[in-house]
Amino acid sequence: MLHSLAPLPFALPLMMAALLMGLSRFVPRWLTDAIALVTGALVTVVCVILLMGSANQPIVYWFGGWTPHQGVALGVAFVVGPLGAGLASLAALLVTAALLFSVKYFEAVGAVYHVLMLSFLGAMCGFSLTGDLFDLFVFFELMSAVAFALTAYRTEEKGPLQGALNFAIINTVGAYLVLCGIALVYARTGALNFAQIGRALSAGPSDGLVTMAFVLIACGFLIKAAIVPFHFWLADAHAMAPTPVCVLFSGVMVELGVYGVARVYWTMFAGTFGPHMVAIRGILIGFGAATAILGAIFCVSEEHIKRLLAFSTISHVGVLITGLGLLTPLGLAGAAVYVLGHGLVKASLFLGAGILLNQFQTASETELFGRGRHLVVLGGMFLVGGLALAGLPPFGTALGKGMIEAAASKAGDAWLSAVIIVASALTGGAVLRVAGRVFLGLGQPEGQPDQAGADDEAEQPESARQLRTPMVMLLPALVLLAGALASGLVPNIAMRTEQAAGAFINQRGYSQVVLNGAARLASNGPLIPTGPDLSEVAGGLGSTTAAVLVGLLAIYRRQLPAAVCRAASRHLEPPLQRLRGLQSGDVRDYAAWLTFGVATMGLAFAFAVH
Amino acid sequence: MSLLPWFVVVWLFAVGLYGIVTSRDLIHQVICLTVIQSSTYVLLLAIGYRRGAAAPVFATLPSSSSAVDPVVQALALTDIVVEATVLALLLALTVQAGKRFGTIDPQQLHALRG
Amino acid sequence: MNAGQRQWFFGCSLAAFVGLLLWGVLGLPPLGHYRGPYGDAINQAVVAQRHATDAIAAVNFDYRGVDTIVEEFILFASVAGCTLLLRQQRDEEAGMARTRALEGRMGQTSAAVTALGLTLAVPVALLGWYVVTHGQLTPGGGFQGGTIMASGAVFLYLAGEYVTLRRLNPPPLLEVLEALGAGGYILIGFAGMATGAAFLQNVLPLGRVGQVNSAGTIWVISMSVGMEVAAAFVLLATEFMEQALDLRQRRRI
Amino acid sequence: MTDALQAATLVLAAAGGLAVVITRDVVRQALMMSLFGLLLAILFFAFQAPDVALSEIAVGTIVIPVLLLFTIAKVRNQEKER
Repeated sequence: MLHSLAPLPFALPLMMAALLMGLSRFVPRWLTDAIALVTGALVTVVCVILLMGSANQPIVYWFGGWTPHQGVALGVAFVVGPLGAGLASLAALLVTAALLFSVKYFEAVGAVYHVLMLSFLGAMCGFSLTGDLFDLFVFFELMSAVAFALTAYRTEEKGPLQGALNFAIINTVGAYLVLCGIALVYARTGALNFAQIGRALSAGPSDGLVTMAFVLIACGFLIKAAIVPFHFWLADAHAMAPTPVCVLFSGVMVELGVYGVARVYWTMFAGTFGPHMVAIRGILIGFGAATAILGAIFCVSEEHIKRLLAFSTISHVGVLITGLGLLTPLGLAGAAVYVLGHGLVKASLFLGAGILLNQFQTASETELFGRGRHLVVLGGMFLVGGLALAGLPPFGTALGKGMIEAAASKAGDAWLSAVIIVASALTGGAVLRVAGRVFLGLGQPEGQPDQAGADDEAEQPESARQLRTPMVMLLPALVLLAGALASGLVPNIAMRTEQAAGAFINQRGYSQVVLNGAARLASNGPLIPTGPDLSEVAGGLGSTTAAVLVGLLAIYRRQLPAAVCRAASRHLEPPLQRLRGLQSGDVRDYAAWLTFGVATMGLAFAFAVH
Repeated sequence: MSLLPWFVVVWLFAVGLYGIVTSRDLIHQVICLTVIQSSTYVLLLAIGYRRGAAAPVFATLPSSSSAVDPVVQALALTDIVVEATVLALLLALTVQAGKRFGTIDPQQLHALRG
Repeated sequence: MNAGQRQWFFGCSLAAFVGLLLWGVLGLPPLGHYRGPYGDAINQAVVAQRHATDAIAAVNFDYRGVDTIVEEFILFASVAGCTLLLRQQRDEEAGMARTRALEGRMGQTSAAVTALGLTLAVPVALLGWYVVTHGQLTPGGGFQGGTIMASGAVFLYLAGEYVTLRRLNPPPLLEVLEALGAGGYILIGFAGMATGAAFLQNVLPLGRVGQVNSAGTIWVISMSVGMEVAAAFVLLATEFMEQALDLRQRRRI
Repeated sequence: MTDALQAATLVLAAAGGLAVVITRDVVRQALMMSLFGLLLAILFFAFQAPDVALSEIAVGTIVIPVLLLFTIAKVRNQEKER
């Protein structure tokens, strides 16, 4: 019974998308909303059931009944494990929340919007659950195609169009990189099933072909995950996409890119790369740390709230990559918990930004100064969201971060804790600054709006203004924030995730289960449930305090002694301007950076393997 | 000869990338993307090719005789659909950009900066 | 970056990138030495297991049918996306301008082009139909045939019959057909589950090898894909055609 | 024979790709694109892939050029208006 639920997370939303498209001219808006919402909720339930059901043993589902014959897979399999099912659940939950938010947010939205959202959901679920390399690629492409269209939803404006074009061109090149990598893997192994490929590759050397295959596939996914130097498209697209869509981009799509790398690495390449693990760890951690720090700097120097949140996502992806890059079960588990906590917090903050945009027709912090004083609930939400982003225990973000830091210090990379604390303090502080200035009116209003702002035309409203914030807009945001709190309080979540991560990185066990139908995927041994770790709590409180300080400093920066101000602007402004200048909006620059990034990653791997 | 297809693949990918980076016209840029994609077709089909073997269509071929790999061909087929659709989306974006910006020169699109 | 800086930066990166790609592809076996096992396993099994003689159709619509579902939905979502992107424009310039534009367009088409378009359209559409229905036997199938059928419609458009066709208001019908094609594929998948088998497992009699309606679900799926692809491409052509037309009108005024 | 055909079409495809990229006038580029598509289709036949060749003919030489020409018509006229 549980087994036959496996195809539903992708098939159900896609079928409903087709249904809504066929009925689009005959069905009123409320019914379209209702059908889409019910579908989203159903998929969430199915994914959660799959998550529970696959806790001890992955569910292997062969489409068309084509079970492997003598170790050769003829068909396509879904391999549902706790991490994949968890991501699919998060995606489904966020889609449902975004759809609920959209009920009142878009006034004249056709069924096409719902069709695209449901297709997006199907693609994300399929991407998380599939056990086949080419299937992973087609789900990736579906996700991209839908995302391009959704980004340019407001076609009457320039910004979204350019954002969508940059997004589409860069990510399409990324997809071709992935496809080339897949072709190389296929040429070597004659297989497309992860498990079968993993077996075949483990038996051979890690030569140029294998190395480049991994580099190409990983770079394609990392472009989606927007790590430095592939990150340029993200800020353009996120700031310009409609808010409910941003929720999905930041909350789960970008994280799926990281998941793709993890899945590809551990099911296929971990065996052959085993002897070079130390060097590969260094590369991944390096890219992760650079992304975490640069993203945080961009984030705190931004005043357009949606762009600020977008840059904060880049920084947090950096943290995820470091967690993954430690290549240990604990690090991976920390990243998984962090995805959950961060996705929920970030989604709720984006919805909050959408409410602000809806109320005041602007997302500029300067223009919004002090105007949110009467929005008590929303203000509280931003405040709590900022603290959660900074890693306040017991939010899921704090737990995930604590686990990554623990894994880092176990692996002898304790300096990573500093990187993570800086990233959380800056990104959390930026949100706290927004909360303080917009909702509390702290500090001084700034005379002229930021000239570096992107718009040469006034930002157009995404939706007609509501006089009072409707409950259907506020409720999803609050529920998601509560979910972020709850995610840190699930009993034994740390231990269970670590167990799941142990199974996730067990390549040989994975192949056994998929190809030979072995009963159980053993993890690396029994784990002892641990209570809340005091040092983790202390670390979380520390980074939260740092974030509050950053926020206060940013709010009252004008009140600092004049000499300090001048010195700061003399030493900080020029490099910051230069960094921000790289974000030129010209897709040709981004393509050059993409080439540079792939070349750098490739050279790094070439040296690592030899 | 035996290495020629691989060189052609790399060449097409590089040439397409060069076109994208130096382009002064979005439509030109989009066409360069399809050149990159064509390199993936060549790669896939060359990988599945077996010297002297026939197409995997067994209507005219006794099924025991050797045929080239059908899987890469199925993948290439899927790839072609993906190409056409992504291209359509990009062109729709280009049409719209032409309306809003009055130009489709990437150098003169100035909605996002800083 | 200015153009010069970008070219230097890109040039160096590209050199490294090309070097790395060559390092990768030189690990490939020489051309013509495909080693299997996936393709060979399919080639050996396909006629016996699926009664289909075109192994590619069998891979696309059965062994790796899920890929093709997703591929159909990439097409489906792109058409929806194009409708979304090009929609507002049409609302802005709706009404008189369009009607006049269409009349203007009709005047521009020469009789020779009309005749050529009309003579091409019908045979091309029939050829498309043939290719769809024989996908499991000979090269072809829902995707190729659907595209060919759609090109028949494009010939009609180019022949200047767009005005006549526009009065029939094809998009709603096309959208329903497209949705039926895409949704139908998933329904066939669920049909497998309804009989207690796996998603997309064959539930129909396989028929005799070499017959038109053989190969069970492959044949049905090929038809549904053909319908979706044809409708989707005609919709796309319609969207872009309308964009191009609105402007010709303005130039004439 | 097959070898020679394959080698010839591969070389032509490499040249065709370059030609498509360096043609800066988009109308001519769209026509080059369609020729390039035809060339690829022949290449696919030479690699024993009639199914793929058929798609490439339908998509690369009909659908894509038609969409491209419609887009070019639209954009060109727009620029003229300004």
